[in-house]
Parts: sequence; structure tokens; C-alpha cells
Amino acid sequence: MALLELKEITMQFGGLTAVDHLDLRLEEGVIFGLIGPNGAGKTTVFNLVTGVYKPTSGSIYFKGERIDGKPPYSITAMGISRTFQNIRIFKSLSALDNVKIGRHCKSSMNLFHSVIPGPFTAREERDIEEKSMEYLRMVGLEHKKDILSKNLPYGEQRRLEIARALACEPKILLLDEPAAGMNRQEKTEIMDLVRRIRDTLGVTVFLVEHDMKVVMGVSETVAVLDYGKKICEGTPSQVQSDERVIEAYLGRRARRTRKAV
Amino acid sequence: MNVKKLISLSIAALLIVSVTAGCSGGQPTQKSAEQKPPEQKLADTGPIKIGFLGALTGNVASYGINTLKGMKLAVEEINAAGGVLGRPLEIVIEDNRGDKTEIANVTKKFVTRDKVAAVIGDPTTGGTKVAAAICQENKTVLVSAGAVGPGVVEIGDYIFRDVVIDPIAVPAVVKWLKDSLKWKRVALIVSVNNDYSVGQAKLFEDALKKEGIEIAIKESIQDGDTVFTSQVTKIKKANVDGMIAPIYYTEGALLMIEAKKQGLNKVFIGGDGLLSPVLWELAKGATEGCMVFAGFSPDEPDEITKKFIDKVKQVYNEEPDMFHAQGYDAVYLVADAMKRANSADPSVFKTALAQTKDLRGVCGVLTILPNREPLRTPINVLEVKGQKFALKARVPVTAPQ
Amino acid sequence: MFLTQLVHGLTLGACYALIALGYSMVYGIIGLINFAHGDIYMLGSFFALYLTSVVKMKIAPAFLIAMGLTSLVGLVIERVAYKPLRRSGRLSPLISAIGVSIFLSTLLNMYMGPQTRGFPDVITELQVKLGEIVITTTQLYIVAMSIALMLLLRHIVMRTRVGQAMRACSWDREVASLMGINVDQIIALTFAIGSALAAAAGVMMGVYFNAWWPLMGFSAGIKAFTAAVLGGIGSIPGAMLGGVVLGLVEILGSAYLQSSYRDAISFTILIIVLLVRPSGLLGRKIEQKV
Amino acid sequence: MIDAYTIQILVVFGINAIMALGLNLITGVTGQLSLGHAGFMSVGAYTAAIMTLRLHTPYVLNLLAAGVVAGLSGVVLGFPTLRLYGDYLAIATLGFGEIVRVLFLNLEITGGGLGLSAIPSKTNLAVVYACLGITLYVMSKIQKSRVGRALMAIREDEVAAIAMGVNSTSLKVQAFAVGAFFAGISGGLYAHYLTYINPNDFGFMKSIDSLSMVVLGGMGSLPGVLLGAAVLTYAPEKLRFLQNYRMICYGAFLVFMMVFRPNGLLGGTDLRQLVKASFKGLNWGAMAKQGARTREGIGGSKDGIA
Repeated sequence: MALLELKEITMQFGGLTAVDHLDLRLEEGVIFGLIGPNGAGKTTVFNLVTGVYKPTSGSIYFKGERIDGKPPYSITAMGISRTFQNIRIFKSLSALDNVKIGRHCKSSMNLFHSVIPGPFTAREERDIEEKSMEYLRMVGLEHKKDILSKNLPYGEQRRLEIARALACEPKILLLDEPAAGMNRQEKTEIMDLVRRIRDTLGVTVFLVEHDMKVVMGVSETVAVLDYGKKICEGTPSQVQSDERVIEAYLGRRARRTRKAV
Repeated sequence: MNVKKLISLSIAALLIVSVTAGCSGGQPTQKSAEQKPPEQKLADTGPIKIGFLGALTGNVASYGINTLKGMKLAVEEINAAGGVLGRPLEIVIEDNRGDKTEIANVTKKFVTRDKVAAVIGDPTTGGTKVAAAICQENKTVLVSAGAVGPGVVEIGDYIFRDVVIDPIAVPAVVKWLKDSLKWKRVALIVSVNNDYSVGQAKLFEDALKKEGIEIAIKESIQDGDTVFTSQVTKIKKANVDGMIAPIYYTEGALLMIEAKKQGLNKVFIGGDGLLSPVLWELAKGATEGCMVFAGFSPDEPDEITKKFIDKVKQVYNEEPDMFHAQGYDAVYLVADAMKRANSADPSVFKTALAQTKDLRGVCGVLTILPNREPLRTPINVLEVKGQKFALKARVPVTAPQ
Repeated sequence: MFLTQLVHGLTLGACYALIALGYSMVYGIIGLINFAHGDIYMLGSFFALYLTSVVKMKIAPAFLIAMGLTSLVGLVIERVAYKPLRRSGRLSPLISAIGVSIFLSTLLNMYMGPQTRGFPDVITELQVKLGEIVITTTQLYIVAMSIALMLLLRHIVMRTRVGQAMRACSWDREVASLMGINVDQIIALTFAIGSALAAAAGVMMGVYFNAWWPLMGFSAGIKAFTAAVLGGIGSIPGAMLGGVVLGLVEILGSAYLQSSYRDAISFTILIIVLLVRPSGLLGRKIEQKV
Repeated sequence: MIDAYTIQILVVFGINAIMALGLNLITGVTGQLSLGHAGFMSVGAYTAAIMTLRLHTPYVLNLLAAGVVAGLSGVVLGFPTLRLYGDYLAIATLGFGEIVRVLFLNLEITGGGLGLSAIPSKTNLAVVYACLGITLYVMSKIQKSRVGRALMAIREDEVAAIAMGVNSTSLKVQAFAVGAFFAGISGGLYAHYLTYINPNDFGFMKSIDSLSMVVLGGMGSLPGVLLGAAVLTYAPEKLRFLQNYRMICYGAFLVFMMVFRPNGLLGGTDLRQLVKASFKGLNWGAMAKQGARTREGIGGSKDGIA
């Protein structure tokens, strides 16, 4: 049984088909890359998996359970968490608080618990604090825990967002262009981090990325989207040599260039 | 964890205390001067303080401002004639914006800081009730110039008012409408967010029922409204003999303009809330023939009233309305009681105040009944004629059994 | 009876639309819930009252001068109370606007007294009779004026360079300034136009209802806010539509339901409309970009 | 040393602060602009008044009932309207406040426009400050808890909060319920303090007053809200010497305060930071500055103009 499976997923916005009869299977423990030219529908796939959008047709299974149509927060609670293309950390909260919010679905204190103190709540709060620090440490931000997250440099904000997503203890982590806007040094660090996440935590990683070097360097399986359709899937080397992929990237670019001229 | 919590809470508490310390530390000099024992204020020869309670800003400012103008005139006259018990009167003025919390604040300030002998106001019934509870508790006399609704003097034996009270006036006026004008079918208009209007409308409903006059239609407006089109259209369709409108003059004038626009040529009658020159200043003839019942009559006045009207015109360059008159009378009512009791101590002169009998004021003759409600007689029915109120009838009233 | 009520409702709606237009414009461009808009409206009405009754001016010049003076005041207010707060969230300018509102209304309360004042007879009132309905010239003026101003405003915003700059500022101020637009100037201009529109509304309403008082802006401000939101924030035709719907609901609601429940009826309808169309009648759908 | 006038101001401050703290949870912490908070206060005040006048129930029970009924009304308002965002929500809450006011003006049991009078005077300084203490305790506990962090996450970025597993609708309703509960308590205290209530006392201006307290003090910061309530309760009284110019100056004062401290007096600082700051002898001003937040999220709907 695949960990995550998309069957015949179609998503239409008005007349525009963003995702077109897409089938994807992610086995547990893989690092799976999804690439494609701009506007190919990669982020839409993430939004479909996390429940932000409800697919026009088709179905999505997670651990064998159908999840499309469920509210996003309960999908997260089942073990799918994500980062965003344009960083969406909680800007005026400290780095530690950001990660603590990631622990939301792994803790259960409700309104009454927070007002009426007890050994259970104290223990849970301590657990949240310790676990959150662990994830901060994992991304190398433990010394910046009290800094407001909006004051962190860009690369650290990205890593903080990953730590926040990990704090949910997901089975599968969706990373939306984690290396965007980073320099080479930072990109290498991110690739290391992704590998470490899978190797030490055993989390399956589902990656959307623009940067070929990053995707090819870290993924075990890569799928290519073009106009919402999957045109190719395989190992990085298989994909890199596929005609259709080259055409989608280069051919289009060539056509576009001609048009612009 | 617990220690942290304690600290954070105590910091918060500290904050409050420091803020409030700022509050009380505000006027140290004044306070030390006023922290003398209460007997002192009654014995010495300084001015007798009267607190003015009313709004000078906000929605009900026009009532407060005019009440204050009336009070100022009375105080000037009394002081010019040597004051009360050889001491001059002094008005302590504070604005309350018509806000109940501020009314409570101001009243507390009057009774504890200024140590006034009496509080005059508030012109609204609701405000008076808030202030009355405080005055009663602090044993300071309160005379409301304007509170006509029920449940005011019941608050305690320090609480009085000098108005035409509706439970006495309304039945008399309704009887007069039936006997003299032969009204059989009326429309009743009430301003739902005005306690004066709601209270008076209820009394009208009872009295009309008792006299067998049919209420063909009951329409609601709100204070602050300018649009009355749908109400007037409905009233016009109801085909009535006249409209009973226990509302205030601004809404009254605008309502009558709309009525004239739509060709509703029937007469409006309302209480002293309508008694203001605003009626014709605003309505340019649309209010012609409109009737108002009140204790105060600018037409065919007696000596005292005429003098008062002239004075208001001379000092403020305006026609007096109900609030001028009530403010003026309230000061004289208090001064009269102090003179008879030969004391400015509220606990003493309140007894004299309760025994007031046939006191001539600008609003007619005032007697305080045994239940401390005022009885004013007669009730004047006035009619708008051009730019003035003309006396149409005098309706005598007697104390209820 | 129904037609008469309908005419009254439309007139009242046109009045609300007039106030809402300026409100919605400022709102669309700087996203400020301008609680002082009602008081600017009151001020515009005051200028006209002063000019017609004290200076004995005719209504047409008084109308224009009032608009001019009010837009100057609008500029000053923007400079003093809102400009310093442009980068500090949305609630701080809102509180600042409340401060301005209290300031203006109490200032006028002090100088003019709280009493309601009527306008001199500035418009010769003629009546047009169509069967049972009676339409007055003032009503016609108001409806015509609000339609004309709406069209003018829409033209300015959609068809002129200034309007283009305004729209740019409303989408993204930073990008607009990078494109060489003087954002400060555009916002100031928006305020000036918005205030002038408020003044126009104030004069028309003052004349129509024959009433001016210092606190008249309070309820007008709430009505404008309601009409603008009902129509869809920032949408100029929306403000117009929202105003008309609000006016109709108020008049017909008090005519056929309970007049004492008038405000409750209109707000209930507002909430129902928003539940069905969460961004107003003509508002653009809020897209939560993920 | 403390006379009745001072006590009066202190009581009014306490009642205002409880109400503002409730609103702070909704607006300051959760980021939902509410313009109808006085509606909740009104529900509380009328609940307490009707219970005491009709059923002669004990004071403490009245207060509790005031809070509970107001809290329930918060839930009732919350469920349908919390699907709305930004200013659309704001106008819906404003509408709620007005609907409550009009309803109370028309109902028989609330005395309509006459209001309710002769409510027993029970509220005193001790009771108010006990309630304020409880409110502060509850609020500081909530803000530091899992729920509080989730609420702040909703304020900062609702989409991201949901992606972190936060059920934002449910939590927003809870925030409204708790905020309304305390507004109800403050309404109950108010009714038993002034002994007379009228629907017009809980109009839009009252909602705006408490919103001003929250914003002026610094949204989301408990000491900030306390300070805001203190300043805005005290300022109109302190300005009395200005006589006729009082409210003019008050208006100018509001503008000046906002221009001078756009993020509120203590914007962005929380109790914990203040405690630490006071221990370490740090500069409070710097602390506030570091914590200063821009609050673009609130009511933010980029609609443009068309």
C-alpha cells in the first residue's frame, strides 16, 4: 500500500484546468520530487493534498484512507504537513512559538485545561517545549528561539518553517520550493536537511522544486508535470534524459523566446 | 511556573495601582482643602454649591445646555438679591455627555469632592435615576429638572423633581382632547429610543383607552432620525382626527415637515418635549397649529414668567424653551426650601422641600405632594401660531387620590 | 402606497449612496475604515448652511465652495491624523479617525450649539405627479446627483491617469511607488475627492431633510460604512447599489414590517447578504492565495 | 485618603478593563475585528438585571449568568458570521450590536426604551477587582497556552495556522465565546453598579470605546490593555478642567496618542517580557520597540477599487 496516492485527480478553476487526471503514488520513506515549468500545477497539487482545495474529480488516499474533502486541519492531524512557497511563518511570534504551534495537533489541552492548571497540562506544556526545541535544534536555530521570526534572515525563516512543519510529527512532509531564493551554500544545507529528515525521522518527503540541481540531487523519484498532466516519472537520471521533459522545458522556452522576439 | 504566574499577576496589579495612584494623586491641593469634615461646609459663610448635572456635549446636549442657562439666570437673580441665608449660590458645572457612567462619575464628584448642597439635573429620566441612587446614598438633595418618567422620587427622600409629571398631566389632556376637540381616532407616535417618549406614550395609551378614543395606528421613530416618510404615509392612510406625538422638538419638527409634504393636514399634539422655538425655526410653517401641553406658557404670562422670558431673550438672544424654564424653577425651588428651613444642610432642608406649597414659578404654581411628586397647575395647552406659542386652553389638574 | 414608499426608498437610497461613494473610495485605496467620514459630511453640510444662511449665497455656488473647503479640511486631516500611521496596521488609523470624529463634532457643537438647524429655502420645490406618486424636484436632484457623481467617479478611477495611479496604490503601494507613482500625492488626492463627495452628500441631505446638527455625521458614517460593505468594499457601483438597497430596506421595512425594528431589519438583511455573498453584492471575491 | 470619587473612577476602570480584556482576546489575540462588543455587555447587563428584578436571584449567580448568557450569544453570533473575513466580519459584528440594541428597545421584559431601574446596588470595588483579577488570570493563562498560541497563529496567518492543524473556525468561536463571557460579566457589574440600564447605553460608541482601549494600550498585550483602559477611563475625567474644550481635547488626544505610539502604548510586549525586563533591568522602551508589531493581517482584504 502506498503512503499517499492520487487517483485521477482533476482540478478546474473556472475554465482553466490546473491539474488534469493526475495519478501519483508515494511509497513510504521516499524522497519524491515534483517538477514542472511555471504554472504546471505543482502548488495546486499540494493544495489538493492538504485539503485547501477540493478536487473537481478523482480521489486522494493517505495510508489507505480517503482524504479529499476533509478539512485541512484534520488532514494535518492525520500526518501530512507542509511548508509554503512564499514563506508563511507567524511573523510577530518568536521562533520557538512558531514551532510550538506546529505541536498543535500533537497536544490536546483545550480552553479549560489552559485555565485550570494540573499535572497533566504542566506535563504537556513541558513536552511541547522540549519537542519544539528538538526540532529547532534539528534545523540549527536553537540559539535563536526567542527572536521574533520576522527578524530572522530569509534562509533561517525557511528552515524555521520546516521545523514548524516537522513539529506535527508528520508521516509525510510537503516542501514547496524549499530552496527558492537561496545561495549555493544554503541550497546544500537544505539538501542535507531534507536527507536528514528522511533518514533520522523516517519522514517521507514530497518536494516541489524549481531548482533542478536540488531536485535531482536529493530525490529518489521524480515526476514531471506539464499543463497539469504528468508527462514522466522515474529516477532523476531517467527523467533528465526523457524527450518529453526536455521538450516541456526547453522546447517551450524556445517557443516562448521566438514569440517574444 | 507558579512563581512566574504570581510575579506576572503582581506586576499587573502593580500597574493598576500605579495608574490609579496617578488618578487619586491628581489634585492634591484641592483635595486637602476639601477633606475637611462635612459640617464645615454647612456652617461657614462661603457660597452654597449647587451641582449642575447635564450634558453639554453629545446627543442630549441641547437639553443640558438650556437647563444650565436657566439655572444661571436664577442664581444671578438670587445672588443679586443677597443670596440665600446671606450666602451666595454657586453652580458647579460638569459635562456628562449624556453617558450614564459619566453621570455617575460627576455625581460622585459633586457629593464627595465639591460637597454640593443640592444637585440639579439630569434633564433625562434615565440619567436622573443613576444620579438619584448616588445622591440618596450620600444624603444630598437632587432636584431633577426634566425627569418626567416613573420611578424617580421613589428612589428616596432626598429625590425631587419640578416638572409636570405625566401621570397627572396626560389623563387631563386626553380628557380635554375628547371633550373640547371631539377626537375619536388618533395616531400615536413614539420615539423608541427615548425614555421620555416611551413613558409618556404608555400613559397616553392607558388614558386614551379609558376615555374611549381609538388608537388607529401606532408608529415608531427614533431620536436622531431624519426620515419619516413611511410613518407619515401609513398615518395618512389611517385617516385619524389627530396625531399624538410625545416626542422631542427636533424629530417633531422634521416629522411635521414630512407630514406637510405628504399633505397630512391633521394636528399634532405633544408634551413639553415639543416646547421649543426650534419647532418653527426648523419647520418654516409646517408646524402651524401644532399643540403642546406644558406647565410653562410664554403666552399670556404672569409677572414672573414675563420677566423670565425677557431676561432669556436679553441675555442669550433666544426664546426660552422648557429646559430654560425648568432649570430656572429648580434653583428657586431649592433656594425657597433652604430659606424656609433656615439651613443649607440637605438633611434639614429636604423636609422643607417636601413641604413646598403653592410656589410661584415660571412654569406655574408648584406643590410637592405627600409622595414627593410635584403637582403643577394649571396645564397649559399651547398652539403654534406663526413664530410663537399661543395659549389655547388651561386645563386644571388636581392631585390624584 | 407601495409606489410612494418605493420612491421614498429610492431617494433615501440615493442619499446613502452619495455618502457611501466617497467613503468607499477612500476605503478602496487605503483600506481605512474612516469613522471621520460622517463628520466630514457634517462639515460640508455646515459650510453650505453657513454660506446660504449667513452669507446669503445661492445654493449652486455654496455647494461648490462647500465641496472645496471640505476637501481642504480633508487634506489637513489626512496629513495630520492618517499619514503618520500609514505603516502601522489598520486599527491605529481607525482609532485616530475616531479621535478626528470626536474632535470635529464637539468643535462644531461648541461653536454652533447642539440644536438642529434648518436650511433656508434654497431650492424651489416643484412637484411632479404621476398618478398616486408625488416626486419633488429635490428628490430628482438627489437621484440625478448621485448617479452623475458615481459615473464621474468611475470615469476618474477607470479612465484617467490619476485613476490608474489610484488603482495601482490600492493593489500594492510599494510596487506603485517603484513604478514612479507619488503615493503620498495620490492618497492625498483621494482624500480630497472623498471629502468633496462627502460634502456634496452633506449639502444635498441637509437641504432635503432640512436639518443640520453637529452629530449628524455619526449615524451617516455608520450608514455609509454599511452601504459600502453591502455593495462590496472598494467597488464604486457597489457603493451605489449598497446605498440604494439599504435605503429601500429601511423604508420598506418600516412600512411593511415594524418601524421600531428598522435598524434590526436592515442589519439582519445585511448579515444574510454577507453570508450568501461574503464579499458584498458587487465585491470581488477574496481569494486566499496559498 | 481615597474618596468616593476616586473609588468611582477605579470601579469604572475595572469594569471597562474587564470588557476590554475580553475584546482583546477577540481582536488583539485572534485578530478578528469586532465592532459589536457592547452588544455582549448589553446582554450580560440585561441578564443580570432581569434575573435580580424578576427572580430575585443572588448577586454572584446573576454575574455568572450574565457571563454565560453573553458567552452563548457570542457562540450564536460566531457560528454564522465567522466565515466572514476582515471588514466584512467587522460590519457583521457592528450589526449584531445594533440588532441587540433594537431588540432590547422593543421587548417587554427589558422595559423597552424606559430601561430597567431599581437594580440593587451590589457592585463595589472589591467585587470589581476580584473579577478583574480572575479575568487577568484567565487571559494570561489562555495566552500562554496551546489554545492561545493557536489563536495568535490565526491572527498572524490563518491559512498557515490551518495547515498546522488548527481548527480555526472552532477556535474563533471559542475566542468569541470567552471574550463575550467577560463582556457579559462586565455588563453584570455595570448593571448592579449604576442600578439603571437602558439599551442606548450599549450603543456603537461603547463598542468603539473598548476597541480604543485595546488598540491604544497595545493589542494582545495584557498590561497594555490595562493601561489603555486606565488612560481612556481617566483622561475624560482628568480633562474636566478644560470645561467646554474637554471633548475637543479628548479627540485630539486620541489622534496624538495614535500618531505618537502607532502600535499602542505597550504594543507587542507581554507580561513575561515585562517581568524579565524588570528583573534584568532592561530598557522597557527598547523592549516594546523590539516587540512592536505591524498588524497588517487584521481586516486586511486587498480588494482594490473598481
